[in-house]
Amino acid sequence: MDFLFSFTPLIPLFPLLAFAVIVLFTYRYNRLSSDIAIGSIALSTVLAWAVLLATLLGGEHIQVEGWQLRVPWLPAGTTVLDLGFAVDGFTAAMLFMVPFVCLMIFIYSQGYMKLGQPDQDPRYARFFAYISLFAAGMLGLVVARDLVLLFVSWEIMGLCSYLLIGFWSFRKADDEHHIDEAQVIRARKAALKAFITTRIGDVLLFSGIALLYSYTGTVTLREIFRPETLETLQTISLLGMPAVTVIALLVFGGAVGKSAQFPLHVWLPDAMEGPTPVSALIHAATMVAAGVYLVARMLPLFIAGFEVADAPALHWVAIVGAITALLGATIGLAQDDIKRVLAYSTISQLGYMMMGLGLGSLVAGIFHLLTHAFFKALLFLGAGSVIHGVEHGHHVAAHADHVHTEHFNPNDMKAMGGLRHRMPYTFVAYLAGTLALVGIVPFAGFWSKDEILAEAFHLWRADGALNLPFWVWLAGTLGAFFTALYMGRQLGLVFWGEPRHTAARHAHESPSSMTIPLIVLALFALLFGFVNAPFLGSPLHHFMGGVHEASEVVHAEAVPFNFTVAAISTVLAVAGLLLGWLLYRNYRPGQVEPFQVVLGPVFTLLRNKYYIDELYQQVIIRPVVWLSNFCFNIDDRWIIDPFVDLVGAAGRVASDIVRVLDSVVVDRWFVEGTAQLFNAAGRGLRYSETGRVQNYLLVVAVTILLLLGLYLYF
Amino acid sequence: MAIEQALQIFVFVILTLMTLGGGLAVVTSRNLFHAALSLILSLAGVVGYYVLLDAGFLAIVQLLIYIGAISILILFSIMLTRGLMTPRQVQRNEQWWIAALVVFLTFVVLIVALWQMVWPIADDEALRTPNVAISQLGEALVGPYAIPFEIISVLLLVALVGAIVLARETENNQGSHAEAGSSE
Amino acid sequence: MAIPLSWWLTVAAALFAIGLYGVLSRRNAIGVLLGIELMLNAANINLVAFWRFITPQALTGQVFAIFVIGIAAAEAAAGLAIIISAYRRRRTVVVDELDTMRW
Amino acid sequence: MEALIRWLVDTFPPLSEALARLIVYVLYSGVLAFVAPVLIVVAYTYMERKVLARIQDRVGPNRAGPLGVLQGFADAVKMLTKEDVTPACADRVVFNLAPVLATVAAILVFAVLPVAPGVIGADLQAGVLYVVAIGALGEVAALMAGWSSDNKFALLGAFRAVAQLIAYEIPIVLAILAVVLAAGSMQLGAIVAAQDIPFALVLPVAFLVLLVASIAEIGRSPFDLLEAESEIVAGYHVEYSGMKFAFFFIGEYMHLFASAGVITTLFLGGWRGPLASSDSLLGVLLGFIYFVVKTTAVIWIMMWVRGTLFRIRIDHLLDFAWKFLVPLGLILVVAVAVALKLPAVNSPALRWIALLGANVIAALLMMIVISLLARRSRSAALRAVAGAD
Repeated sequence: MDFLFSFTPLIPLFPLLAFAVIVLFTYRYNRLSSDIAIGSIALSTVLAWAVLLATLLGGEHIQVEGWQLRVPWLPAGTTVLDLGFAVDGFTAAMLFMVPFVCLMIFIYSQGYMKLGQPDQDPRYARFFAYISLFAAGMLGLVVARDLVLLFVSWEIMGLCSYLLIGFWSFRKADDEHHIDEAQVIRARKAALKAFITTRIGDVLLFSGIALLYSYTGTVTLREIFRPETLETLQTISLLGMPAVTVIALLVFGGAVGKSAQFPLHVWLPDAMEGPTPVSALIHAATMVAAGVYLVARMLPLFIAGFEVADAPALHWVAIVGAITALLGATIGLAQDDIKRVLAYSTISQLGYMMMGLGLGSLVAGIFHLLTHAFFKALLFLGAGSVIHGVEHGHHVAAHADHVHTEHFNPNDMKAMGGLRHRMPYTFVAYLAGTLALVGIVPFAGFWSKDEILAEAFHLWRADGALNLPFWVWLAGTLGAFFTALYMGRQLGLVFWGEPRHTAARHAHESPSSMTIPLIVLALFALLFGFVNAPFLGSPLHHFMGGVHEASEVVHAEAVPFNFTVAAISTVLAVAGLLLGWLLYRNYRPGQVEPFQVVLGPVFTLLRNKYYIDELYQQVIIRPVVWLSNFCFNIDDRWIIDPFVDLVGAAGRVASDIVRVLDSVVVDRWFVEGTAQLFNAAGRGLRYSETGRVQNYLLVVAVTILLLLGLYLYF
Repeated sequence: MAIEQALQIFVFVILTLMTLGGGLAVVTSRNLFHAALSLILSLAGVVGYYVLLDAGFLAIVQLLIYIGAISILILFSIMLTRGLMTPRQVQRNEQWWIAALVVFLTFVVLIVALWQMVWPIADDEALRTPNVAISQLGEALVGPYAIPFEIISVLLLVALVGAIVLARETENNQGSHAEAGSSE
Repeated sequence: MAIPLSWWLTVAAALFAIGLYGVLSRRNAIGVLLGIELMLNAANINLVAFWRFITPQALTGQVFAIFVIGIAAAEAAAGLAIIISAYRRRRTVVVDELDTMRW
Repeated sequence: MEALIRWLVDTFPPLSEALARLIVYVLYSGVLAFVAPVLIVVAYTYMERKVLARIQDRVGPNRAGPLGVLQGFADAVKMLTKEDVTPACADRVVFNLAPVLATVAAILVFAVLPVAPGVIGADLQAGVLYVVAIGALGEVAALMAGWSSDNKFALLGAFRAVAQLIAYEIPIVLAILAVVLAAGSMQLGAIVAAQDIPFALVLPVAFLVLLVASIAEIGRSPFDLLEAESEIVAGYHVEYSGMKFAFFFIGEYMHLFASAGVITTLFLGGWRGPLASSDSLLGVLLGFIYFVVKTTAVIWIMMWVRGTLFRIRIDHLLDFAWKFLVPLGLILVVAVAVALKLPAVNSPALRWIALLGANVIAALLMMIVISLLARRSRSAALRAVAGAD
């Protein structure tokens, strides 16, 4: 069956081709375009599963050593930059999930973008081109053998997320699609925010890769992870730390940006401005998974850092993960937008994955990534279905009343209610997703979340003291409770109670192209957890656990099932779910929220997301804007006045000596003189921005000359 | 062999005069058209260099692309934007003396480095017979260097399309107007 | 070869310096482009000279020289298109006056 | 040439081989640069006048010498004695350089033409490419002349010239590429040696493309837009007179001969013919004669075209190049490449047949496309007419 591996390069290629074909040729034919996109991802799925099959049959050798294909890309002197493909157990596990979830989302999008209906999205074909490229990026990332291809795919995803989050920024205000000017601007800003925020991470990642290349002379992952190479990296000292720690932290920086970890998580909730399938794609299968995948892939680097440094990068991963998990879960309690709740839930779940990886357990983190992909895609698609139905209901209601009601936000949960009767399939699927997310036996999320918590618990007990694993475990368990709480609230608001708005009363079930993916994903949310269920012998551990087996800190063996941990988290989850549901199922619009009653000011804090956006606004964005304005103002006020004032002051020196002391020394010198000093500085500095390219070039030339001189002669 | 050596040096000196003289004329000439023609002279000198260095194919490619395509393109654009260029216009900006200083220093730094360096020159036998058949070059381009080669092709295509889009923006509007008019 | 490697490199360095001067001091955008062409050619002379003297059996030098020429062609096409486009909008090709980004 | 060098070394012992080589090549280039142009211009202007006269039912030159054979010399004397005018606003240096460059560009092509067995200036590995590259110098010369004259007709002529030359350079390259594929070499000597059957017979489409494009490249009727008297007076050399004009004139005829020579070399077997060989002086001479005869025949076809067809419009001219010749050339190159790589092609005879087949297929494909397009534009035109009613 090894011949199946040679299909690996084709897996990312098909969506890429679909992108090219749609953009170049079929962009005028909507149905054809979406069919091409779906067909290509379906082909990729088939191929990916074939590769998975080959890996399964290939036994331990293939699963650990892996298959690889080297594609020499740019021979440059003695080194050759490669662009290769590789498959091992880990990759194969990802290959099971990524294309399949993408396929479900693609099929769903066809319904969501209203193919063939009068209000079909005007840029329908383009949408499918973008998501195809997105999928190609993620698949390329997964099968990459070298950092070059990995980084290229990474950047493709960055671009696509920008394009897709801002997908509705090109629309004019438009009644048909419920789009107003403010939303267009929001979409634009959200796209920019996502792009710039993840860019911070990308720069870090790129510097990490560059450092790796400069120290090891190779970009091939497997060669980097050879014990000799890692040992060399451990001995080199950089910035007072071993180089390997620095590189690992840089790589983790990239993952923090992409996977929306604290403090770079701010872009993810705003990314909700894109169409809902995009949210599902970003949150489940592609974008945010990439960061976790990257950290998991690079785990040997982190481990190597663990062995030599005092404050190892691995701990940072766990700490950041724990913070993020709690942060996301608590913010999720206070949001009204159905998609935003899910977005914060994603952030929190990503925190769990990072926690798992930070504890050194590759399998726990990745297992949660896989299960999460299924149930989060399900939840998002379900949310999309709800929005779709409510929007439709709004449409119907507006027509029936013959009045155009005030602007209506179809995402607002407080305007929903009672939808379990109107949208039964969506409800059932959504319920399955919720149970999986909350972690109720036997849904997928239970097994994966439990494994992370068990891992932490196990490490804590092994040591005994109140060490890092203990705090991680505590954060995880608390997070699980909050997760259940906000999901209960959401269920109560959306599906129970009386309809709280005419739109909800007129909502109806979505078309089958949307419900079928929901049902399929619901099945996976129910059953997928068993691939690593402890009582089945944790098959996933055997499958992919050995990938990084060279390092000792990575736990290839499964932690034994711990009943205490499972019981605690399950009880908390059920309690949270019930509490949320009870408090909110009969909530009436206009009422004070039950949580607000209980939590008071804390609720406001949560509602405003801990003011992190505002903090960034104050601490980073404002000063920059202020500095610009400062320079600008100085410019305006400088030119003549101070001169006149100085002359006048000189006159006063002659006429009034007493006032001289007072006004000149105090006022002119100290007060205005200070101002003038700044004026002059600003004035002088602003000349550096001449806008003339040749001035800049001259600076470049001088710099290069200096560097060259330094390099050659000193 | 003495004659050949003498000839080579003679030719080298002449080519250097062409190349560097032409180059100086390119950067100092007040008349831009003359500057472009001097560029051709300079590039022709480089063609000669390639011949001297036994890179015949490169010489011809240089002739074809630099003189045949790029220079013509530059001459064309000079004519298209020529309304502004009275030949007597000052052609250098205020920072030229700093530039000259920096450039001179760069040159000195490079030269000193070049002459201090000991180059790993190949042994004499290999030096005498470097004749590379064009077919070898072609095979290299579609063999080990195939991917960069393709990338260059794509780059050229993109440049071509981009140049067309950039340069005919205004015409495009007129064109769409004309279409709109005709369809009514 | 009657001419040693260092001569070639010297000539190339001189041509590069001349081109750099052109890029830095020309007021006319097309003049700047001319300077860039000179610099690219200087680089090419170096590539070919190194190929001839150091690795005459490997083709890397020549191949890269060809790539540089190809890139130069693309650069000239795109650069001139930008210049013409700028000329259309601003009626000038003087680099000093194309300073929209000025403070 | 090698024979001549050997003979020199043998006869004059003090000569080293290098020196003898130097002498021979200097002499050869002297012949190409100073003797050939005069002969070619005199001979072919006379021929052109006579041929055109015959086509137009006139007598042609008949005063200077018997049957007017000395007409060319008379023209030359007239040209040289005319006043040499330089416009006041002209850019003198460039103005004076342009005609020289035009002539030099035409002469340089001869450096790689195998005019007789063993007689070739330099059998470059990339000889074919060299021919194309040198053509660019002519464009530069045209631009220089047009710009420096400070005359709007001259400038327009130069623009036209360059647009036309660039447009037609591409089909030329494509046609040549077909030959290169068939011959397996870019060396002109090797291409001649590969033509056991003249390529014109096995690559007729390429031959026609090259012929048509060459006519355009040297700016002869029906593609003589760059000097169309009725539109832009005389194009880029409108301001030239006397000796400098003579240079352009020489350049034009040299270019004509060179292009015909290239066509001969690439498609008509060059100097090949019965008994032509590099072994004996007679064989060499015979080869040279074959070459000249074939070249003259090509030139005659060009003159014939000139006498028969009318000038076409500039946009038609460019359309013809970009929308007909270039696609045709592309199809042809692909077809030839495929034909040569077919597994069944394993004997010379099969090779020729495969090549011919490729040509036929290319021509047919192009015809089909053209007819489809024509039908579409016809029906569009019909619809437009119907709509107007």
